[in-house]
Amino acid sequence: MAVTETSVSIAPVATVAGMRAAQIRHRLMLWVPAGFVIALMAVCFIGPFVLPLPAPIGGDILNSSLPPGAPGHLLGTDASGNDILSRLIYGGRSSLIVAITVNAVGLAIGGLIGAISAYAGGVTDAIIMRALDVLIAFPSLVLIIVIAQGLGPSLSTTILALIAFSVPAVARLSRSAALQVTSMPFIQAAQLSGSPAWRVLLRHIAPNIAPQLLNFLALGMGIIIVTEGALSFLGLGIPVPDPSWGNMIFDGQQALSATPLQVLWPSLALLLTVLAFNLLGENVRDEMSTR
Amino acid sequence: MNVVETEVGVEAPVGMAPSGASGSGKEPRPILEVNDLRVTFSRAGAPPLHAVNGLSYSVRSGRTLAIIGESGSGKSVSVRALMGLLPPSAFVTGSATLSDTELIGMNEKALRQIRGNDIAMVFQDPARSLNPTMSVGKQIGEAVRMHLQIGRKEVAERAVELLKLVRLPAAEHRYHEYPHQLSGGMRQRVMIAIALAANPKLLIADEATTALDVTTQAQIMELLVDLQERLGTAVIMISHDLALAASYADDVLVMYAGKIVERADTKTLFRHVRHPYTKALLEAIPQLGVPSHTSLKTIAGEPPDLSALPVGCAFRARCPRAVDICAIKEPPLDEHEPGHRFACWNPHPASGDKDTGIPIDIRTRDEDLS
Amino acid sequence: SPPTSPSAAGADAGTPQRGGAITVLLDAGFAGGWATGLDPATSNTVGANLSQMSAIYGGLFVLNADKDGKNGRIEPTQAESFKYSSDGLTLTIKLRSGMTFSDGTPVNADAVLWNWVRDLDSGSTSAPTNVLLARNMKPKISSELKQSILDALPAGYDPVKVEQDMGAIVPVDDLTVEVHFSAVNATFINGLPGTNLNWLASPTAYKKLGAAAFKVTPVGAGPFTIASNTMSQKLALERNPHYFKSGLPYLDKLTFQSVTGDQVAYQTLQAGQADAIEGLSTVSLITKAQSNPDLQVTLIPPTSPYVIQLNTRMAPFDNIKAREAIYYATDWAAINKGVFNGNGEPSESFTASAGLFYTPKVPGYRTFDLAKAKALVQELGGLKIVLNTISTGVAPVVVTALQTQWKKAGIDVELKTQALGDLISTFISGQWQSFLQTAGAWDPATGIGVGVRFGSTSPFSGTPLPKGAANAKDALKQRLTTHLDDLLASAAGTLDVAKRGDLYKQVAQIISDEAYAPFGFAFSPAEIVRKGVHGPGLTTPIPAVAVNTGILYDQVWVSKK
Amino acid sequence: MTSSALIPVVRSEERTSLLGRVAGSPLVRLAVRRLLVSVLIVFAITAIVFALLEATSGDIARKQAGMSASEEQVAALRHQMGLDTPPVVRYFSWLGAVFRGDFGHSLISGQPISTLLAERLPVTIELVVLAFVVSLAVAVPIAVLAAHKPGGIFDRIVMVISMTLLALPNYVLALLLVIVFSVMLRMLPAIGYAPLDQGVIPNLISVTMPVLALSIPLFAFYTRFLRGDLVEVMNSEDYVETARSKGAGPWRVLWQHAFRNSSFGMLTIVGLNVGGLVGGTVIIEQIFAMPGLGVTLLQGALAGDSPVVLVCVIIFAAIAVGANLVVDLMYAVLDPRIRYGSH
Amino acid sequence: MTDTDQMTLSTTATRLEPLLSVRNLVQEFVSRGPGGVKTGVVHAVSDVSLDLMSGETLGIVGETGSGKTTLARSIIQLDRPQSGEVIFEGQNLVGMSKRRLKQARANIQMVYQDPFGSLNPRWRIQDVVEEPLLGYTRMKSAARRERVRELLDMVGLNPDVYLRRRPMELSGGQAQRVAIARAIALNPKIIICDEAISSLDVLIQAQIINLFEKLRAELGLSYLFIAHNLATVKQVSDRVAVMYLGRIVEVGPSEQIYNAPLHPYTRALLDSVPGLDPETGVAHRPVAQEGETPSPLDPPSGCRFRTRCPFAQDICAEVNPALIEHRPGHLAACHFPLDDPDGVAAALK
Ligand SMILES: Nc1ncnc2c1ncn2[C@@H]1O[C@H](COP(=O)(O)OP(=O)(O)OP(=O)(O)O)[C@@H](O)[C@H]1O
Ligand SMILES: Nc1ncnc2c1ncn2[C@@H]1O[C@H](COP(=O)(O)OP(=O)(O)OP(=O)(O)O)[C@@H](O)[C@H]1O
Ligand SMILES: [Mg+2]
Ligand SMILES: [Mg+2]
Repeated sequence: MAVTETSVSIAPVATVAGMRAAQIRHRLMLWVPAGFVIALMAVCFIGPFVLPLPAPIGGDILNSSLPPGAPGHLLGTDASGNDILSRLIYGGRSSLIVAITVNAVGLAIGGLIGAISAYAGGVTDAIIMRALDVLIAFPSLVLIIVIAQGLGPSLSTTILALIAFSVPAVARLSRSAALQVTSMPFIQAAQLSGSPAWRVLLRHIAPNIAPQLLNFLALGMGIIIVTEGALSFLGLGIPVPDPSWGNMIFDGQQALSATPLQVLWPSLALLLTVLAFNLLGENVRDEMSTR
Repeated sequence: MNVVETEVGVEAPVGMAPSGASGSGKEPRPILEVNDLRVTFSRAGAPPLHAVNGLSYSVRSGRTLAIIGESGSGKSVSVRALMGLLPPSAFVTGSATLSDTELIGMNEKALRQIRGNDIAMVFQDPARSLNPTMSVGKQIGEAVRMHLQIGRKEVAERAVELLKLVRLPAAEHRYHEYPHQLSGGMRQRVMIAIALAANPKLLIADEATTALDVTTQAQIMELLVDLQERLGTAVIMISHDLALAASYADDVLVMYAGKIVERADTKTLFRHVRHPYTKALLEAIPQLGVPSHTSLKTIAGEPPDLSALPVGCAFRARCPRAVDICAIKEPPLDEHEPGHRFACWNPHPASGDKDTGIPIDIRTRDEDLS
Repeated sequence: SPPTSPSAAGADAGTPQRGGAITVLLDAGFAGGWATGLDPATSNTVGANLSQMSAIYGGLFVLNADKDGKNGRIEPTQAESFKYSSDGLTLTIKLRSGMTFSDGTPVNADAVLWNWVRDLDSGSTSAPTNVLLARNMKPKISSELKQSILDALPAGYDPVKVEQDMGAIVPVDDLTVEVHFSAVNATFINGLPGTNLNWLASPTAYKKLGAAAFKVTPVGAGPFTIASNTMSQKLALERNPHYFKSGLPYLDKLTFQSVTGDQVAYQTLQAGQADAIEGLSTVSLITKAQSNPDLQVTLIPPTSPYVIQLNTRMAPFDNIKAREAIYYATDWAAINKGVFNGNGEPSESFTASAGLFYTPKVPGYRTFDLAKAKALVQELGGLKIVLNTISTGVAPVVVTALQTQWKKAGIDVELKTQALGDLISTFISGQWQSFLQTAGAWDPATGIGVGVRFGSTSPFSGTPLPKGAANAKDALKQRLTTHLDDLLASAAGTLDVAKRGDLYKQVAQIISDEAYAPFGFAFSPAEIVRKGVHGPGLTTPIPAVAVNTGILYDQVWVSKK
Repeated sequence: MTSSALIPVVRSEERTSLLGRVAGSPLVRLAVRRLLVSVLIVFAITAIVFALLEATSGDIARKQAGMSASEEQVAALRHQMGLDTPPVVRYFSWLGAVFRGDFGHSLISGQPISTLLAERLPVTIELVVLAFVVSLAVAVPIAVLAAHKPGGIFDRIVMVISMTLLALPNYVLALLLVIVFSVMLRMLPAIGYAPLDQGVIPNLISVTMPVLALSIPLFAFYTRFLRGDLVEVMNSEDYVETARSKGAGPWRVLWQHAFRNSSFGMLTIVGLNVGGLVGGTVIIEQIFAMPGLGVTLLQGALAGDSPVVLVCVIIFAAIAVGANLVVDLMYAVLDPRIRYGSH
Repeated sequence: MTDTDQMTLSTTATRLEPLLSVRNLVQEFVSRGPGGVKTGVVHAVSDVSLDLMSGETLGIVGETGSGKTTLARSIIQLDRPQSGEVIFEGQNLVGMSKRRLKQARANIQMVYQDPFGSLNPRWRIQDVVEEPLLGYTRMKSAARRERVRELLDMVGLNPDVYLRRRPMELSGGQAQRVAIARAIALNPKIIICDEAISSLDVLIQAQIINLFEKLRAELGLSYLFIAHNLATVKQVSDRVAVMYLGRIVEVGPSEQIYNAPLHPYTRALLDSVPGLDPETGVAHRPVAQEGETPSPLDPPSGCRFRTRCPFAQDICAEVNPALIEHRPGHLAACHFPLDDPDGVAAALK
């Protein structure tokens, strides 16, 4: 934001009022997406208990593929006669659980591994990185098929498969960011201050690589949800009839020409979510910026 | 994307014949005039911090203005404001004209023409101000390229030349090195080389020599003096080394809590110190002639919190000469004597009679450089 | 909108015209996959690749039907006629005279022998099972022919069996072949179009090309020859000028392109990049295509109804009450209406209208009755089951609907959808409770017909094992059978059609009485062409041989614009 | 030109010293060492893949045979596929053959794998290379443009567009592209691949949509990621100010200073994606009916065709390891502090 | 070599064991050109020996790039030295295991030349100063917080104002003071100040110096005080060492070094000091010295200063002058030391 805001703020009109306006704008930028994310979570996680929704599964087969606005079905029904709105909300829950879990585990394990690797350097670094190379170079397709065949599709295997991709990715990214941080003098200063490795990692390196990881993870939210749907192509993914945005999109696209709306709704939900998470991520990052 | 460059004035590269600019003796018109400059930092969740509060001064071509003063009094911020290099949280008001061009509020594009070309700056913290992933030669070369339309090879040659100019040993070799491979003083000299790359009209040296040993410092200062003489460069030097300021500046400006507390030409200021803060500064300087471990004379207390400036004089709490009015009204920066301004209700007595030493005319020395 | 009447579509076709080229889209997961090549002796996907096979080889026999799809029957094509001996143990097949392979070599009785021994002894899974050839005859053929056959067999063949097979298949004269059986095989000819025996390849060309190349560019005597073949991707064919039916084929060029998924196929057709889709099964796209004026939809007359196989060898379906509960809890009519727009055809046994021995009603068949289902479930103290099915096509929707219906009866259902390969593994493991499948074929004894689904020793069956057998292998070894097995065997061994029909009625009755598997309704995929493409099987319905239709590509033509 | 003219006359000690210096370069040493390790990694992966396939794919012959095959037929097939030898023996005989330069034959089709590769590898390579070239070529300038004025109109528009594209799975995108460009506009073929020997133009036309479908999500991701990083660097690094103070324009600052720094994260991501994408082409290859290696691997893995799978795995793993190796070397080239690392 | 060692040891005047003694310390950096090809070796610190007694302040002055920072970093083992010994309380820090080093470091703290770089930009001042307390003490959180306030107060920063700031919101001098507060937090035995106060205004400099003096008097701290401002160095130091191109060229009691330098380089340094008489306000502008500093990549043979030395003779190019005690406790490495103390003193005036 440096370029614009500086040139704006330099304008002699800058007053306390102007300053306040800027601050308020700044707050809004943070709270609008944050509000959306909170609302989204609330709808998806609490909604099923409080909203008068029909069940997302077990719809009446005789009422299948109803158009939007059909009585009792705001967005219509799908090929099995399930209420699409209800599936969107329940599906959002699964999708968010998948995305958040994968991101959280990816960040916690991958982020840590990468930072440790960069900080420790030497043999430890080499061993960790080569181990990650094995994971990264392991063809994802084979891994998915093996997991699908070995464990069968379910919410947890989906999460497992996605974590298997996310951890090494975050680890590498984290390492690359941490490598730059570890060369800073304040890391040495911390060592002189007797900070043990874990504190250097968690308190010095982590916050300094956080912006980049955050950037990545916010983007990752959408990708994970989308990928979860793509896994259905390969026999994994959240199994029918349980909804998730990913498998709703996947199911819908199988007859896209006939049922475009069944792709549109979950895609829209996904888009709004991705947007909100990214705006939020971006603004949290701005907030974390050192200036 | 190429930067369109406008030639501002005729500028000869360093080391060539002077372009007939002002030498010593004349009284050229101010190149930079700063008027009521104010900078406030405002970050969500923190009270606004008033770093610079109404700064006014001018600098003339070929002259040197020294800004001295308390650490944290807004010296760096005030000069960064001139170049439009403050973070987004900074709100700048007031005016600063460079040869009749208003700098404050100028758009980024126009500012770019000014930066480096007309004003160059040596940053206080060379370690952070150099790009860690670019060789120093390239970084100097970049500054050269911004102002001269010359080929790659010439740029490199010029960069090496500049490195030699700032007395960096093994310049050809250092050209390829990265900032982390240099010592503190070397980095600082790289920063100076960058600033000199374009023969600016105004050079701002923010503690440009603190990391240099005195011999190198003297060499660099001579280099600047030479530049001034040949090209009429105006210099703003920010320094905590009062002796250095006294030795090389024409005018001195003392800052405290974002304000000027005293301002005069060098001779006058150091010989007729009126403001108690300036006096305190002078008395705190360690002296070579004094035995080791003699306790230094300091004044108690701390500088005020810039986000909650007190009413009245900001220095009052620490001032040995404070009187009642100091707590009520802010002393104006008046020209109490010709060319000597200070902001104090109860200044030290004028001490014209106590004139003992022979003033050094800093323009009379003719030292050959290189 | 109601489906375009197939007979109407066929009626306004006009006179066929020579020339033109068409591209036909096949589903990569089924007909569009020919990973093991197109040599009938070594291909494991002959049953799926009927279109490619008939285009390249023509075929000894084809399954044809009237223009309205009725009266499905086996017709000799390269064969002129066939005849069973009165004891049913000798089959005489006469070939048409004057036929040549596209490399110019003659199609004769020796070629049949050469092909059939290879087909039966190369380890191909496309060979018919239970051929029951006579095992005591010495081959009476030239050593040259014998050597040529042996050279064309893969390493590790069983020499004893090869010798026996060479003895049982006797080239009587240049155009006559006798097949000697050890027991009556009534389904041999009916099953032929779905197996590799139907497709005659040129022995000379094989010798010239070698085994590997022959899988890619085999030579037959069919209406087309191969221009290029990217395995499981694209097969480009050209008119065979020496095709034995004069004036045929109509087309100059025929290309098979495999695509993944019905949506892709539909789009590609819409984009004008293809002229026909074989076997589109997504109901909503079929409906969409039916309302598209540029397209013509032909529903394949169904031969295989949906069935829920219940595994009687495992809890809970080892208890007939649990099986009955499933019968009563299932409302097929609703599923037919909701999922298939009512286009499905109800059946209470393993047959459908286009197949042989169609038996829509079975006396005492348990139909939808929620109250009874509830009562049974209550009696059982609840019912929790796993329902498996294939992950493609419409099956996931059907099982979802079943889950919902059964839930109403108090049955808890966990759904498990799998890819075909995994599904087979699951079957073989025996560790499954229920499967939604299709059962049957044009002749129920062939293909994935009644024997595969209900014979006690089939790995794909859940009917009770013979008494005293620990598992299917054991039963096979000890030659133990159940009553159902015996009925199925004698049905397969009976030439008399009426008698066979009777036997199948009994089979259907047992299945119904014992509640082994509730049958739903039969629904087959559709053939979709752009307007202007005509052909038997494509725009006029022909029943599926086993799963898909053998389209008669030599008679497919396009109207010039 | 005679051959002797090609050999520069270098005094022997000069040559060795030059060679010695280059070989002594830590970058070269690092590259060589890592290359050796990479080969080991690739083969470690093949061993793992083989073991996993063995463990999970069940009775391959039975699966291959389908439902109507009899037990004897399946047994014959099993023998024909060579599945009646122990897995360890099979793996090592395969490995030995590979080291002799023989990739072996497919279990399923019996075709030599080398012909399969010759036919399919170019397709996937072309898709992947073009997808990266296109996505990076578009994403980098757009990210820089957006970072130029964060919060500006362009930035916002780019954000909404890239987010939309990011929320759109590439398989849906592929279908939409076909509907628009093939069905509605009839501009591009809906399916199929024209090999290069049919001419460059037909080839490019045939890969246009697959490449778009692959590169658009990448583009969206890269744009957002790079833009975010650039803004971060522009906001928090002092040397950016130094560059500004030299009079360097915002573009120059972005390219020369911020971009170089942000390129670390970018490089990492690209390196990761290269590995991911070679397998990730499978869905796109399927939708556009491209005879690519992704489909080959998928079919092979589903059928338990281990020789085919292993060879695909070698290729994919080598590409992924190679990409990450290049990325690591690039770090060292781009950041001298890492190259000479003092910690 | 041993010559020098004994000399240095014997000149420490007292029989006390030195708190810290550095022996023959060598630190070199490989310099690389484009592509990482080795192009030379920077002789940053070449065979440096020195002692630091308990309660003593040793000032180190010298040319920029002469290896002062490198020396400091090598002592504290931030860069492991090439060779040599660093004996602290009888233990050699060189080659010591990380864990034991950590213990030793509690007693040797350092203030960096580059204040911002040494402060984590995302931390609040409170956390920065608290860090060593967390690392080395078992103080309760309340006690720690109290101590932090006390420390900030000591370095002249109002805790109420600065506790919650982040480094970027500080001026250069404020950042430097935060670094000092962190260094003294543990009451270490030795503080190494690398230009620790050069970016402070003189009033605060004076405050900090007084603070240092106070800590020295009360707690017996020792300092290694690296600075360019000779007056400041003199103010704080008992002894001063002068470095030139990786070597110590002169070391001795500060009064003597300043009043009667033996080495021509020391003399040149003193001549370059700008002066200002606080009483009269008269400034003294130094004479810029001639000549270029040689490259540390290829230091001159023999005496490294010879290329700039007005008194250089042939022998200077051949023999590296040993650091010899010329006066009690006053050593210089010069073949032709300036032996006229009066002359030097006069030149100063
Ligand atoms: N980005 C910022 N946000 C908030 N406050 C700031 C920021 N930058 C500087 N300040 C405050 O502004 C005041 C002036 O800072 P400035 O850097 O100009 O001081 P200075 O006079 O240069 O001091 P020094 O001599 O120590 O360098 C200080 O109190 C500092 O804390
Ligand atoms: N990491 C490094 N890699 C390569 N060379 C280095 C490195 N650190 C320092 N040097 C070199 O070592 C020499 C000594 O540097 P050092 O920083 O110790 O000097 P210094 O005496 O502290 O100088 P200053 O007063 O300017 O801070 C210099 O020539 C410098 O270029
Ligand atoms: Mg400053
Ligand atoms: Mg230093």
